[in-house]
Amino acid sequence: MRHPWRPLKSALPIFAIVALTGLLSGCGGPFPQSALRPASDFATSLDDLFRGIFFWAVIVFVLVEGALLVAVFRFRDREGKRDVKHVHGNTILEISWTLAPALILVLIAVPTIRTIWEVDRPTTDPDALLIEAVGRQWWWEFRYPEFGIVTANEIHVPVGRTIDIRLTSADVIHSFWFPRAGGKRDVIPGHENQLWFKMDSVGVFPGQCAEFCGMSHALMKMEMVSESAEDFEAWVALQQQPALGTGDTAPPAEPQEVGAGEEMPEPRADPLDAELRAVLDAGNQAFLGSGCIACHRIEGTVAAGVLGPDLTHVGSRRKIAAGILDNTPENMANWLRDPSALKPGSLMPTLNLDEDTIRTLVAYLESLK
Amino acid sequence: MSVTEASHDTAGMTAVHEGTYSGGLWSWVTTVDHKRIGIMYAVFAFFFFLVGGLEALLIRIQLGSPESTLIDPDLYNQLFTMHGTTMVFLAVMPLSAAFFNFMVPLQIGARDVAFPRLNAFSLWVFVFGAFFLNSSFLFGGAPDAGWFGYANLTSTQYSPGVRIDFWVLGLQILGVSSIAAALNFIVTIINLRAPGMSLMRMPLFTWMTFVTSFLLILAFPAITVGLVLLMFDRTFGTAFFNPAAGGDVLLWQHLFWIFGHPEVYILLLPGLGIISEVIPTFSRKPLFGYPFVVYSGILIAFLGFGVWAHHMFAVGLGPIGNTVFSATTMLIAIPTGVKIFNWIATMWGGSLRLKTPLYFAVGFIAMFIIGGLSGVMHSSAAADLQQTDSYFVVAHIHYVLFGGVIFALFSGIYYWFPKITGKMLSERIGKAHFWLMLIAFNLTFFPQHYLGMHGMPRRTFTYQEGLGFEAMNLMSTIGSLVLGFSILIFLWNVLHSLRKGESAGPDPWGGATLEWAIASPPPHYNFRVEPAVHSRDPLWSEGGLDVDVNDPAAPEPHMPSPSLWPCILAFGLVVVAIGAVAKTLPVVLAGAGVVVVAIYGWAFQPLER
Amino acid sequence: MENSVTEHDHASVKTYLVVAAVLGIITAVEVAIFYIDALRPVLVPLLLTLSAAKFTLVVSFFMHLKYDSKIFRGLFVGPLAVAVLIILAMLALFGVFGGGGGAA
Amino acid sequence: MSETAAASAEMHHTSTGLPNRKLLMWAFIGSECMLFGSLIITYLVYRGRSIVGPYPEELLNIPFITVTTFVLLMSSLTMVLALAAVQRNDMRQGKLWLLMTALLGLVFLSGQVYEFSHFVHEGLGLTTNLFGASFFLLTGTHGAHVFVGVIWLTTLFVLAVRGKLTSANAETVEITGLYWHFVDVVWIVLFTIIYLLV
Repeated sequence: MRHPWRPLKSALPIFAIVALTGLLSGCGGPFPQSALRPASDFATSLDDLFRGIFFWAVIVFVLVEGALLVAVFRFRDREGKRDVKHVHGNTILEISWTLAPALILVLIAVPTIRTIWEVDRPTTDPDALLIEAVGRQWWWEFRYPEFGIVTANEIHVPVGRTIDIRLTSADVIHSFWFPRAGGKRDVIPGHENQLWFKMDSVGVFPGQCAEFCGMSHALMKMEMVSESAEDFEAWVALQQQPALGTGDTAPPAEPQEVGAGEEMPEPRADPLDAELRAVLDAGNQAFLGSGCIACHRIEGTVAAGVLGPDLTHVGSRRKIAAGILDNTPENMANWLRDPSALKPGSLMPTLNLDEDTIRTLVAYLESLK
Repeated sequence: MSVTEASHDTAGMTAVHEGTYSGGLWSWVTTVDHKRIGIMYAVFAFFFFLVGGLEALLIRIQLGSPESTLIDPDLYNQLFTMHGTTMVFLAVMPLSAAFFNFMVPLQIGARDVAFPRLNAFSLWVFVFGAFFLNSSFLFGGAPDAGWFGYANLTSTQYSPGVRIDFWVLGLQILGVSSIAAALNFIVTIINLRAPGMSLMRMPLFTWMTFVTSFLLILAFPAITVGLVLLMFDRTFGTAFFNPAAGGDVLLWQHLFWIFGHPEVYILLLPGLGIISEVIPTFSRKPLFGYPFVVYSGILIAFLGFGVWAHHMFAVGLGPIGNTVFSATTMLIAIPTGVKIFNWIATMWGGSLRLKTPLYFAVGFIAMFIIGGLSGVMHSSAAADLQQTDSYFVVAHIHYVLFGGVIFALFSGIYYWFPKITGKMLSERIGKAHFWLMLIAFNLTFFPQHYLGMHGMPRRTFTYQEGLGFEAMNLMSTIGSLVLGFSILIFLWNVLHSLRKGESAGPDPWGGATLEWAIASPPPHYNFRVEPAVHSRDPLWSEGGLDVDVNDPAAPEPHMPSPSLWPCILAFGLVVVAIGAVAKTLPVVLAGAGVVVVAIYGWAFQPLER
Repeated sequence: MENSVTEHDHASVKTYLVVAAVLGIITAVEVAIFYIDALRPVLVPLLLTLSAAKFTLVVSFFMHLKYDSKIFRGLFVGPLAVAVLIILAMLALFGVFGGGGGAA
Repeated sequence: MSETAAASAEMHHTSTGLPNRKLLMWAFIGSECMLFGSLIITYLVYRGRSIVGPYPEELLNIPFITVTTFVLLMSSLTMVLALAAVQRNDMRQGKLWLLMTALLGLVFLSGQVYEFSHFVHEGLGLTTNLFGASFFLLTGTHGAHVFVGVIWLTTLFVLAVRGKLTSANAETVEITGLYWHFVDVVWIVLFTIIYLLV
């Protein structure tokens, strides 16, 4: 008995480290992509379910780990061998520790099944806004059939309206995940998957691909802009306009319906100053002449490629390169210089453009609001 | 190791065991002795454990800071793919196989396995297959589509080159090894038990080996077929996984997980068996509720075949599928809980000797509970939509496979090292190893629960600043480095103890099972006289064994002769694989020729000369 | 219950011939059924039953499972049951998919 | 093959009294159930999902395959007759029935080769559509098993001719038979699933 407390003392580091790890793990916020901060009905119901299960897990954890520690400390032999009764078992105990977990599992299973049947069925909301999301290596395409809009990596949704997302893949399996909008759903070639939710707060929410999809899987990000109905309508109106400066090369777009009249931001009659006009013309020429049109589309021009993101309103987007870079002229220039340096394996080739062309292209693309 | 050596081992146990491992390299290549084969399994498996660990450290170093450029994504994807593949197929499974090999014949009172040469074949197929798979690093890069290799990322369109071919053929080869070994152990355990050892008197480790062997023979064919489909797609241009031609990429996921989930129990059950041996020995008390522990193991294995789609809750199986697979998955928690309760009840009222094997066993239970509880969280299909493919799952599998299986395997190593080598491992270093490993393990993996819930997807080579992932990733990386260091402490313990360790004697722990009745290391024939068993704990019961199993007066048993054919056959298989990767028919045919010759050579070579 | 392990308690050559004849007849019946339009609605269960009967005959008589140790029976029937259950589960899963995913 | 387990059988009379190798074969057959099960899953999942022809109903020749099916069934009969003969050490009959079994297996294989080449001639290759791929893979895997069986039987026949196979090796013949019958049983299932349930 020289060291009566030795086992306990030697166990102290583990208590310390568990406590410390637990404490430290919480820090580092503000976690804009956290599933623990639900911002939609879908995310909230998953979060409620998780919290219920977590509650039971904590109880079981405390009881069982507690029993284990008590057993170890209470029955460690102090002075050599203690008399041990050779018990071989106890049927009543066995039955009870079979039934107790079974009971807890029932308490977990009931809300689980209820939630499954709530979230795994198609939405019944007739007013739902349909959005088609297409996963591609390594960016996202979003289509709004209701408005005829195509955009990339940035999805705008009105708060409080059911969003019905149809998921398809153009190449390999991806997974669509905005943690604060709800659980993920795989995006599978040859299948159409579905996901729906109703955002309950305004804000910008990051998301990203959650199924390993090749080289730059980590860089396949996206953003959701959840906004008021008015802001959303304004955005729609903007997106429905043909790109800036294309009005004279293309027939006027169809009449706008969605209350766009009141704030037409860029009238097409030529109030553009000569400088901007020159940039647009030069950029347009460069764009058309550099092979960009093979993959990209700009509404109203001859650029009608479908392999890369639609660039009609690229200047209006918050980020470029699938959510990894802020949409600044410098980043855009870097991207044009060598896409693969920013996104390894990117399908966009290095075009070996001279700096002048890059400058005009950047100016042109950034003007496409 | 043949009859001619009989002359010098009449002196008794010490004289005999000197000869157990003697002989040059050739004697190891041609050996059919289950003990030598077990040791070779252990050495190669530990080597690949270090390789897989190194890959993990590189992964963690890359993730230590946001937007790090230390490792490019191409290499990173190879590293995480090979880390998973290596740890599952080249480290944990063969480490378990090492224990199957060394311990099962001893525990059932047999002189070897039922098919000693088949056993050597399993070993060499594993060794050649493992080096074949890793040789891909030298030829155009290692596999990089994940250890789960989801179609259609693995198609030639999205993964040109030979990386995936290495993976497909490597896994096929390793499957041959596993199935051959499992068949061998099934027959061994059914048929070579000592008189009196009924199934319900078998040691728990032998029981779990038995159950695991059935999982192996039933799970591997599913991935074999999946891999054949993939190979056909890649080599001949079929469209099994090509959506454009009607193929369904989800078929791969189903076939993979019909294998993959039982595979998890293939990794886990041997560990549960080890714990069920260590805890009674160090509690000086028989296992509480033996039949319940046995049946719960069988139940876990059986249920393991009915839960595969819980890896696919996000693919859109529909509410019925998700409900069914949620329910079956939750059921598994019950037998798992039964095991844990019985272990605690075994310690309860016992007289615990706090030796290193027990430390690791208790550490195992503590960590496994955490892994089990996060497992229950995944079993809820709806809640899992947030967790799946996030770092939460990474944390879960490491609590089960590292906190669980690796701790259990270390418990087994500390427990049986004296039996295998005749030397004790140092307790002092062992406990340092334990504490450092336990702390570092939690530091590495506990924060990953939070990372996952805060939205960090797994299998990503980097993460952007501003998502709040920085601190926890750094913590995890620091933990992993310490974890790596703790493994070095263990290595030092082994090297130190092999030279200077205390002599173990036949039974250093006062164990109850048959392996402790003979010398350490055991003579090459194990039991000079066949033991007769009358109870579950033969060495603890009154009267013990009827006979002196080491009786020097008894005639020395004849043992099978060494054979090179198993090694040649294994080599032939790998040559076929090399030819297939290189798409060179003559090499394939040459390999097939070697295989045919080796089969006939083997079949017509007498087992004993 | 059969007696378990009596050496060479196998069927006689006559039994083998009878079993072979029955196997031949069932095969003929199967093919005949296939061509009878009136039986179309029950074709699947009928054919599966007949083929299961052939399966059982070969396994019990030619492979001696009827006479042999219960251990062999366990080694075969257990895995067979797991395989059949997984096949059925997969068909159910893909049946659901055939309605949903296929329509896409 | 006959010696594989001799030593262990000698050191222990086995705990169950059953031969090691027979247990091995049955356990192996259990594993094969899952192998063919997975292939059958693949075939059934892709049934009716080919997007170009030729489709099964245009190609499958039921009368022809019924004949080869019957041949394979009869080879099971000759196999048990061979075993019965070897067990009573009637090696003259034993040789005859072993050879017959191997020959019937060869007839079945020839039928399969004919069928395959006919399909290819009709425009169904391995890569034509999902039906082609899953059909050739499933029946081809079975055919490969038959092929291995034929080689195995031929080896036994040669041993018997050389006088090296006697009733002492009845266990070897029995195990060969187990394999052969299993391959037959698999075909019973495939015949129904592929040909009759088109």
